[in-house]
Amino acid sequence: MAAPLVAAEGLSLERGGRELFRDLSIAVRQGQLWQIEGENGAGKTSLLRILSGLSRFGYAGKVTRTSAVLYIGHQPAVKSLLSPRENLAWHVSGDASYPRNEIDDALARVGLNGYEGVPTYTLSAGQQRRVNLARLFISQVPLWLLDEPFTAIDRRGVVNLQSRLSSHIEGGGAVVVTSHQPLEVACDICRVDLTGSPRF
Amino acid sequence: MRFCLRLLLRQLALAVRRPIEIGQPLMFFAMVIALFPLGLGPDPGSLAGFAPGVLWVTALLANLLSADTVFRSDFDDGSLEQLLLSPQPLFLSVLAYIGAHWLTTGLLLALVSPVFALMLNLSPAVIGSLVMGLLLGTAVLSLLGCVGASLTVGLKRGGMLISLLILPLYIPVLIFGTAAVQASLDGISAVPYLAMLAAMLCLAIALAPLAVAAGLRISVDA
Amino acid sequence: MFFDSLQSALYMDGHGLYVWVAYLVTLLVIIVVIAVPVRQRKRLLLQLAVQGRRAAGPVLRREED
Amino acid sequence: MWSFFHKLGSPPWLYSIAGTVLRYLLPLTVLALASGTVWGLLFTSPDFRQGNSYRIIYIHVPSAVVALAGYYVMAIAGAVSLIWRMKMADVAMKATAPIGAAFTFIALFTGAVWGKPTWGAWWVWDARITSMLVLLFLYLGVVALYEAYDNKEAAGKACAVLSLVGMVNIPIIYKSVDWWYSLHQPASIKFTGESTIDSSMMYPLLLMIVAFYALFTCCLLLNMRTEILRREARTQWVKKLAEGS
Repeated sequence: MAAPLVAAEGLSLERGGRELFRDLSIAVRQGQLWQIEGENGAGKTSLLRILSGLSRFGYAGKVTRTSAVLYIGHQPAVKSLLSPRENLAWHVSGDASYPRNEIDDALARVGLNGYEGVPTYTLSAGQQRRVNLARLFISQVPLWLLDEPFTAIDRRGVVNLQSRLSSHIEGGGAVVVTSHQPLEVACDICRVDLTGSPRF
Repeated sequence: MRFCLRLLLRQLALAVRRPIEIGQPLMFFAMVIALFPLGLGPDPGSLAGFAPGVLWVTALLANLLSADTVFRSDFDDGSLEQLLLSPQPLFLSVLAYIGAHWLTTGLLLALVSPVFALMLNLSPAVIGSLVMGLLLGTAVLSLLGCVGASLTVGLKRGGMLISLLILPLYIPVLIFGTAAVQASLDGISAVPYLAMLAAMLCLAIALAPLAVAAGLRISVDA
Repeated sequence: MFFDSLQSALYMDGHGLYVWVAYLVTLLVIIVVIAVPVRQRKRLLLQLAVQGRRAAGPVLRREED
Repeated sequence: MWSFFHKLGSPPWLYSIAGTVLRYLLPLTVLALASGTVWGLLFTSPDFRQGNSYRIIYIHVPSAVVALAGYYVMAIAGAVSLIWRMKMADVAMKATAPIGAAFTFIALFTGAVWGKPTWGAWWVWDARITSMLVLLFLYLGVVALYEAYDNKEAAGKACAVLSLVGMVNIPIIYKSVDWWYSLHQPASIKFTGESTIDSSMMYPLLLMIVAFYALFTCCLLLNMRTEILRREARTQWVKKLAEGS
């Protein structure tokens, strides 16, 4: 049994006097899809940021990560002055340098064909988000942490993305998703429910 | 190290895409320099006496104003978070930001300053030590300025606060910068003062990126 | 004592004003620096006590009837 | 020793220890301050050059010394809270900032008032006074940064980083200001320090320095107790304490 890509023991977080979760333990292994549910403000994003390593204090418990992380949050993380091609090339430049056609192909998979060269500020907010999501179609980072990836994505895009998630998991990757929508994905889903009533 | 260079090139590409932003510190520098003769009187003799101090204080303020924007645009659109998640050591990547900020403000200020030195009737023989001092000094100012910027980038109204945080740290640079120009005015060699500025630069290059990296981690997580 | 009378101690041949003003302001600042935390602590404890009593209030009253 | 360091981290223990230390230290401090002041103010003979105005030295020098030491205390507490994530070190750092600023203000004010009779000007750009002014700005920077953050835990970390950067820069600032002063002011009387002070003036000064250090510790402990209560307001031991009082 390989070591988990990210493991957290005894996580408890309190915000503004409310206890969001207490003694939460997660071990995300290869080939697993975790879905974190809970109403708004239940701490889904905070949990994701703790797992990703962006949040390093303000919570109790220990987090160990054995792999690089691909984190997609609420912000599009694209530079509006650069073109989608340059943005995507920059995002994946960390692990390897990809030829131009692979990048354009990834952009096409999220429905941005024809927009590769234009500056990103000419695109709509939804399109800018899809530039960020295009990373999923090209990056080889095993661990994905996605914060409500399906918001502002049309029907076809959602189906496209879900098939990509299942192919990534079959390929030995791991995904942690926070989302309200039910996921139609090939593999089984481990659920974490944060909707417990906030205890004082 | 290659990632750091690529990040530097990306920052410069971003800066070049909107040249007016590069121009702002220079225009501020020119404008404030033009204010002093109006305030202190046009008499060339007195202006020459104030010239080193005026040039350095204005370069300091121009640097301070532009320090706030170093991380703010990346913080607002979320690409700063992605940088924190990259496996590359953060304090090296931060050097790229600081280098890009220095190239777009400090270096240009140093190259443009002879024109304003002549406007303030500073004797041309001295301009060499002024430019050398500004080159070294503005690098230290960028490093310290980015420390302040990293701590206030998360705050909505961080602009004013950054001046209170880092102006006290700018004082040694100001003192030795003006002393270098003053020394060459009095005919003695300015090299020892430039050496002091270089020493401060080495210390700042070694320590400031650590503080900037820590500051960014705190601001992104706040 | 160096000064023969209170009057000369106050005057200190010309410098009295500065010396005494400096000492008074120092005393004032010291008093403020000590008083502020003490007062805050008392107010905080009082506030907590009131909260404590209000939370436990109803239970006590029922037992008394 | 290690268990002591660990126990230092538990709020109720630190709160009670601070209480007992204060119960003995506060009266001692008041006694030392009073006797030092009376001794320096009324019993020592005036300086042959400056006359009686030199008596301000008994509060100017101690407050300057303690103000500088206070910044180092704040920076070290910040470092401990950053490295070992000790909440109590963060409390100590937050408690030190306003006190340090107050002592720096005392040093500045007494220095300015002292400058009037000796040099005829309310504000003298002397090396000591200028460095004190910079130190005050450093303190105000830390206090302002702490207030600017909404998330108080992040504020503590940010102030720790800022005070560490400040701590590294203070020697540089002091030396460059001293050097700058000697450049522009060739040979005028040195404000404090080098001018040899004969023993009759030295003893009250030493007593006042010790008294000011003790005063700083008292103020720090007082501030820390309040800060501990504010942070632990929802815990049981604080509720019990509130009922007790």
